[in-house]
Amino acid sequence: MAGRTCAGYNSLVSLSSQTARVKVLFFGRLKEIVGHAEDSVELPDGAPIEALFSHYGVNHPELARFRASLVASRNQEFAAWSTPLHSGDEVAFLPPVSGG
Amino acid sequence: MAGRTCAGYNSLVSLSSQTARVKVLFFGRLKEIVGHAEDSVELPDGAPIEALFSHYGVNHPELARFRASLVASRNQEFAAWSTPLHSGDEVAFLPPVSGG
Amino acid sequence: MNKSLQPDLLALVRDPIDPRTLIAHVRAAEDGAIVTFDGCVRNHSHGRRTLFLDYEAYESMALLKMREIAGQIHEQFPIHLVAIAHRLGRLEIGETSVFIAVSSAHRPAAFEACRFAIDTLKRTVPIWKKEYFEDGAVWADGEMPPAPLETRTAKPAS
Amino acid sequence: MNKSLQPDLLALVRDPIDPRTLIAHVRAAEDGAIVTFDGCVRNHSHGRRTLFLDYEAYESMALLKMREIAGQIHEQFPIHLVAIAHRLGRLEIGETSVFIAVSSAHRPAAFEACRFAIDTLKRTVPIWKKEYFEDGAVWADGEMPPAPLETRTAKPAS
Repeated sequence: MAGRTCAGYNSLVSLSSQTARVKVLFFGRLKEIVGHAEDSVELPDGAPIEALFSHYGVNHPELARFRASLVASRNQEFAAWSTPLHSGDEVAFLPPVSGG
Repeated sequence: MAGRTCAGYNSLVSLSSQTARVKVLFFGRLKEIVGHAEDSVELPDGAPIEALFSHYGVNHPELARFRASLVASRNQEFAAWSTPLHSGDEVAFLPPVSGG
Repeated sequence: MNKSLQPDLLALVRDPIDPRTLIAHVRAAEDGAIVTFDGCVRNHSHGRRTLFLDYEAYESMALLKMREIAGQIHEQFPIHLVAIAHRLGRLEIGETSVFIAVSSAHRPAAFEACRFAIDTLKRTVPIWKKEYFEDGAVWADGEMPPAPLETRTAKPAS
Repeated sequence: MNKSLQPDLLALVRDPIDPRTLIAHVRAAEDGAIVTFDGCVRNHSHGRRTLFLDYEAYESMALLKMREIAGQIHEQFPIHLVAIAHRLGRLEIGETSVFIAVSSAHRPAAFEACRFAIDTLKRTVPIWKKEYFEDGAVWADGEMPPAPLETRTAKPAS
């Protein structure tokens, strides 16, 4: 799965736009839905986390059902869905946590 | 010290009154003042704990200083100073507790 | 039901307390949380360097009061078991003077019951601590147990 | 000062947690109280018999969040040290999944900090538990970490 382009946003990339490669992590229930724990994705530089999540919704429509209960992180910090992504970022989609 | 009569109350004992023998325990600071941990005292049946304490005040006037910070017990239960005593009772004078 | 099979453990001891014994006593497969309190001898008190402590107790009454605390805990909190051990005699710096372990299916009850146990023990259990410093020894400031109300016999003014 | 000599201990481990290691880590001669929380695998969940659990974590972020909790504790409570270990992988009934030890001169801070630590860990540390029952396995209902506010870029209506 690594190396795919974030298709849904290709249309937003102007010819001069830079792209960003980000690492994506899935945990718990999400890992089982997506089928793997880690991915690498190219997307337009500055695209929001929301866009990255929508990208996975194309192949896994059932993800939409979990959107409201997920929190996203960027570089190991909880991050708003509007957070813009840049090359080298590590993004994770986190189901409700149940440690302890 | 065992076997003494509770002198301060001898005058209250009418000829027909019964006497009661009680066991008395001292702890912490009080044990050091009175000079022993245990005593046995005869006093009029039904005399209050307060009277028993006053009895020790005769030989140890410094006890009065601690009266306000003491709690009494009768048969291993906290007891009011007015609690009447009967033969076989075990009375203790308890300084502020500092376990833990 | 469990209580009759494996009751609470309440003890006054003169040898060092082994927390594992108390924890093993309260721990069972139905428990999700165990909270413990370990009261240990500090090397200082009121700004002075402590050398060691000496604890004494009104033992028979102290055990009754500890059992009362266990009973109150079971009434007030949905816990499984409690174990309380208090040590007596001379204790060196760092040694455990009191250890409390509470087990429960869920953590709020375990925390609240353990806190209640040590707070109540410090107010109501007849145990006294003498603190030894370089320049002498003092009985620790303690807490007055809740005294029963005085029921005064009315007396005619004379 | 003590913090630089012997910092807090924060760990994710795959082998059984030994509470003694964590307690020894936080215990010092200046401490009068050590409160511990032991979270252990219950044999039941929502009325069903649990067989075993499997924990997974976003390890790098989980350790950062655990360190944040330690920092918050030191800011909010006058404690000495804290040690937190969470186990990952398969855990059997009765085994410890998380252990927290907090040392302090006095007990209120130790109780409050320990409670704060486990409550916050359960809300904010990215760890997930899968519960295995006789008739299948489910990811445990979890808690949603506090999400950052969305800062929407204003867009012209088109």
